[in-house]
Amino acid sequence: MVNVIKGVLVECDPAMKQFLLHLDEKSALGRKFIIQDLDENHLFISTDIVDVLQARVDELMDRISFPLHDKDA
Amino acid sequence: MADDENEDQKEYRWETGYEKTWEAIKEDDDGLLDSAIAEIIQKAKRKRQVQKAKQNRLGMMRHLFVVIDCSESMSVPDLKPTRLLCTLKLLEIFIEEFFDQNPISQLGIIALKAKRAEKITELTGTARVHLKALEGLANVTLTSEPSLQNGLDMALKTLKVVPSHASREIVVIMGSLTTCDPVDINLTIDELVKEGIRCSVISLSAEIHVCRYLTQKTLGTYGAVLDDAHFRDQLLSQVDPPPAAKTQHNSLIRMGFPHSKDEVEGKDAPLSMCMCHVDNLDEPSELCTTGHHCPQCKSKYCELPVECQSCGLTLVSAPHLARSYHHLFPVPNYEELSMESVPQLSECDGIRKCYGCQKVLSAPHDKMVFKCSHCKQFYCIDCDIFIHETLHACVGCNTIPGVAGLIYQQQQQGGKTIAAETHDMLPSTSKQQRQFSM
Amino acid sequence: MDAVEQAATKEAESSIDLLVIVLDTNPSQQFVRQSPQNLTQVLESIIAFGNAHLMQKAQNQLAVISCSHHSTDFLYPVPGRQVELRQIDGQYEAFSLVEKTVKQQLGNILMNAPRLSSPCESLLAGSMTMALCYISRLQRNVAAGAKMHSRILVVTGSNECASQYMTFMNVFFTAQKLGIVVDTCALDKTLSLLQQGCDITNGQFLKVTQLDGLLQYLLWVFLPAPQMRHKLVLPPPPKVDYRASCFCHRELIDIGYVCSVCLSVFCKYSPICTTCHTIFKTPGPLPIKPKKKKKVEKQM
Amino acid sequence: MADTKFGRYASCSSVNMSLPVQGLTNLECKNLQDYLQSRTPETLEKLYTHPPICLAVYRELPEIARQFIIRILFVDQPVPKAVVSSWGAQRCAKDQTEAASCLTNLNVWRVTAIPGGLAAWELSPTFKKSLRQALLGGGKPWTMTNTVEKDSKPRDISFLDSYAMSRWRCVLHYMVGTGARSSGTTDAEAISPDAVRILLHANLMKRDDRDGITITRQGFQFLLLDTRAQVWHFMLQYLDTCEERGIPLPECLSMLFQLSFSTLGRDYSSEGMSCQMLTFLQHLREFGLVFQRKRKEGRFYPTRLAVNVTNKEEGQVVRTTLTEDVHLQNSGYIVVETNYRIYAYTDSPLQVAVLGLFTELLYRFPNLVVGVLTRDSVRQALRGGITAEQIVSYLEQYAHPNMKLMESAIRSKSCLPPTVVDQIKLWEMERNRFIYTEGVVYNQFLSQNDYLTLRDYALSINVLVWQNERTRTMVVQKNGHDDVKRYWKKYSKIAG
Repeated sequence: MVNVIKGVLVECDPAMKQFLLHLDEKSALGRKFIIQDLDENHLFISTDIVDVLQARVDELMDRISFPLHDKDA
Repeated sequence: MADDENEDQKEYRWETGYEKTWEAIKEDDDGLLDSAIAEIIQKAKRKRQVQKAKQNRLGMMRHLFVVIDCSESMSVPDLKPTRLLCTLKLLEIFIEEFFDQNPISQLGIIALKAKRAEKITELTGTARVHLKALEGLANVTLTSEPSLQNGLDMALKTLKVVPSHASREIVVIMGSLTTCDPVDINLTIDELVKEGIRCSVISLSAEIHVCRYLTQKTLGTYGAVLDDAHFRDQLLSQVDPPPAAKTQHNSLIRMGFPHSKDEVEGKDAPLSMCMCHVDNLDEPSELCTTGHHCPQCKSKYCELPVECQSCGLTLVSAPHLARSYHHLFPVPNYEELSMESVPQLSECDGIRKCYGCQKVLSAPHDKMVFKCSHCKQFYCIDCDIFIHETLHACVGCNTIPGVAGLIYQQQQQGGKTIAAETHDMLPSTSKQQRQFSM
Repeated sequence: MDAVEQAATKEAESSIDLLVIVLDTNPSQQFVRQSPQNLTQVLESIIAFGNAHLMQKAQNQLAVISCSHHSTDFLYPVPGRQVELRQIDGQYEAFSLVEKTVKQQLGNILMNAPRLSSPCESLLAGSMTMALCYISRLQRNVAAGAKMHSRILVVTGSNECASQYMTFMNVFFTAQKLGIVVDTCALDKTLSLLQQGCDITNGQFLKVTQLDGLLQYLLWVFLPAPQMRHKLVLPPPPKVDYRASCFCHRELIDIGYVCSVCLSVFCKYSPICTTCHTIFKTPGPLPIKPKKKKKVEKQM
Repeated sequence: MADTKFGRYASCSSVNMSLPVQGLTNLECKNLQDYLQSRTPETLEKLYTHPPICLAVYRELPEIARQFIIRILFVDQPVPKAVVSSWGAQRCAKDQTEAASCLTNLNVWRVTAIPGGLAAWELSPTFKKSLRQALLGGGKPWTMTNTVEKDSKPRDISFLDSYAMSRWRCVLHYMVGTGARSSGTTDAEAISPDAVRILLHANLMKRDDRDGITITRQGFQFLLLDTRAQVWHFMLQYLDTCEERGIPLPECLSMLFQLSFSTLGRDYSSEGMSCQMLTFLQHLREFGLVFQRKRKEGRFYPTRLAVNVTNKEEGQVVRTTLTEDVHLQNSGYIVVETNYRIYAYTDSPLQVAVLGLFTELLYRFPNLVVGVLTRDSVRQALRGGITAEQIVSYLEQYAHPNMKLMESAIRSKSCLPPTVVDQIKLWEMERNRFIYTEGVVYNQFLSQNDYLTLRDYALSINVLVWQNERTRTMVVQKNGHDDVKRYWKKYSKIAG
């Protein structure tokens, strides 16, 4: 018999994927959300998490980005 | 030619034209400088074409060697990015222009590397070869001093054997302030003088006595550049053919006027290869029916002008010859007048317009207008410049039947008129003369 | 590749196309002498064609120059104020403006033209120089960033007079330099000079013999902008004969002698140049005798 | 990236926008073609009775199509397809088919059979008639013709321009005035309820129970369009609503195009217009497309806004009463430096507000605003659904003339510093490090066969997104799921 799950396929670079895995096992979004780990740049996750995830990723981006220029120079 | 000898000796390039420029700048009515500056620029533009000497004995078939200094001094970045790169860039433009303006001339390049001279390209009439060679020069290692003499000697060796009817020239682009020569360079200079080879020098650093001496002896021009723009002007001034040297013998040169074969026979010509690409590996010639066939040996070439590789006949087409005519018959300069002298047009409410571009002349911008002394028409400064630098034909003189052609007669001191000449220049079924009952 | 195409089309869409029509209005043209109505017919087609050009793109521009036997004048646009006109029928007012102005101007010109006793040439080359001046002015003051493509269409029924040879050549080379395309619509004879010009500037040369189809021909061959002509099937370029002809007998020659000073062409060696009176030094080795030339047909 | 054709019309369909999850719709602007193609043939026929419309349609056609039309315009019998296709070069067959289909969709020409059974193209008679009329004359004059008696004090172009812009800004001000108070704009000017209705209809603004009417994300994107694109989009929305306002569409369109074909700086008369047209005229007057001294006056001047409607590019040469061309003044006011600083020489609160959408404003002076493009500010805009493309194009089109000069000096497409442009695009890209596709995962197949058959089926109806043969796992699109399931049911029944 075959098993069927609805969700969202996420395609991303390995780095981002690792980040997702990290979030998942720390269940930093409150719960686990990865349904299946497909390959090094594909994940299958639950639909309802995406918004939170997107926000979280933006956050990460903010943290890892440096100001290009000081505003008052 | 006289003007070449008594070229002002005391005045140096960096002194000329730069005295009290601020006095020329005047505020216009609303206290802006723009118009004044524009004026200066246009004046300068005009100056250049006024200076163009008008004679119709020119060295039309030129054999020119460009001698490029490839010594250490060329790596100086005062011309951006470096002297050498800047030079090569400008040379590309120069070569294009040169063959555009002197279609039946030849050019060669010599590089002065580390005290010895090296011939980069032989004398040839096709721009492609030179442009490719220039690319190669871009990443040459620049070391030690140049040797002016070696360069001149090498050029001399080749130019000696060139048929005497051609005008033979050398243009040296000097970056270094010194030259390191085997023997006394004066010997070479005397030789050049004897051969009547015209040497011009463009110095990228400062004026050098030996160079100026060289140019004076050989009736060439000398220039030390201020910046790249000025460099460009200096270089491009070499595009116009020089006055025919005294020593230059005049003669008739045998030339072929090819035509696509299949006109002669009714049917299409057989597939064949063109000579110009046949031994050239990176872009081999493909079989085709079209092409220009040497009338003497029937070998095919895909582009003109070219010297037939098998029988040495110069192959040209009529337009190529025509391209050079404007050097011989330039449009005489217009006289500068104030705008008021332009008659007002009655039919369209008293406006004044430029005869060439139909522009409505208005007070501030075109203070000055220009009048052709033959057709008595008025032109705005832009048209004046356009006509003299690009078009080489006066609009009025060619549109108003009475004057048409006249203009050329008046330049001709010889009895025969060019108008008649050009008439002969190709067969015309219309022998009619202009008649009017005005 | 496709992206390139796309960019090209977009560029073509946004660029300004300037068309300058040089119309030969010389009454001594063959077709005018047959019947004066012909001229009006030609004029009508020209106007329609010009408007069709304006119709292509909002920013397209048009100029019409009349080259008559006594003068060259702009028929459209005329400097100064436009004629005030009111729309009288369904025609787009810009078009009617062109039509009115052209007809009005031409009328004036023909009115105060001197009567000509005998046929005389029309100075097409001169008119083209005027066209070039006009074009170069417009190209000078296009707004920064905007692109302008210009071309000249010569419509003539007169035979070319070789006295304009030099002017013609200067015009062609200038056009070539400025990237201006020269098209020619010959209404009577094949004009070898203009043919050369079209060839030099990659323009179209077309000979139209019956005037009835004129407009269709114009729309077919000359309306498409040069940038897009490769997309359409147009009449193949005619073989252009670039052979020079000697000054002495005005014969087309395969091999000739050129004066090193004034570049005049001669079919056989002579010690003195008949043009600039230069004395030639006799060539050292006598040139190899040109093999027997086959009978060369006369040009034009 | 938006494709070249609609580039100017901000057709934003970048990846993250098409997410199922944040499926917020964006502003999509139709050009004339799309608009007309979405009409019924009957309406088109009606439209084509008006020469101005035909003229406008003709100009919108692709190059080749225009050539085809002009060549059969004066041919009275239908032209065999073969002949028409022989007109175009073989290499560009693609363009030809495009052109042909476009003409068919627009119902400009149709297929007919000619004696001999050949298929042939035939121009729609109405279209042909009208276009000929526009080109050669004949027929009756367009509804608005030049006034007979001269205007005692005619209005010059500069006046019309300033008038038009001031009117149009009112509309825009209204949008930001209510929407973006934060970015220090003056209070909203009042505009007519009609205009408001259109804004709402176009959902550039939405009625919010909390604080009245507020601007939507589409609204913000709208602000970033160039003026003529704004006007065009706005008018399209107007036309949608005009029917229910009891104003017949064809008249409106033809009127609109007549205006766009009119001469700037010349006065026209409204005499002989139906009362609906007059109301339409009043609306146009309110948006600044025409200038009219008094409601009742029979004379009006079209403004640049109206004349530009059919132009493809902003600030293009338009026909004026003067022979020398006049370009729209004070269009460019923004200077962008490589250090991401933006100097905007403006005092208009609107322009400041728009800048505020994606820049961090540092200083304000009477005639100058200094801001800086920061990652945060740009991301802020991106979150608001504005694309990098839009930001860049906005900066480009309002770039200060001097920057444009620089462009002509060095051969670069954009007049903005490349670093800035790239960075903005990078900032957008970094938000799209994920590509989401809603789907269904199939795994734990019992046999390789089951897996393969199902996968191949999914592949055949191309709903397969991802698959791995080793792990016997596949992902199909959500919409494809049902088919696959059905197929699976059938298959498994047969199988066992």
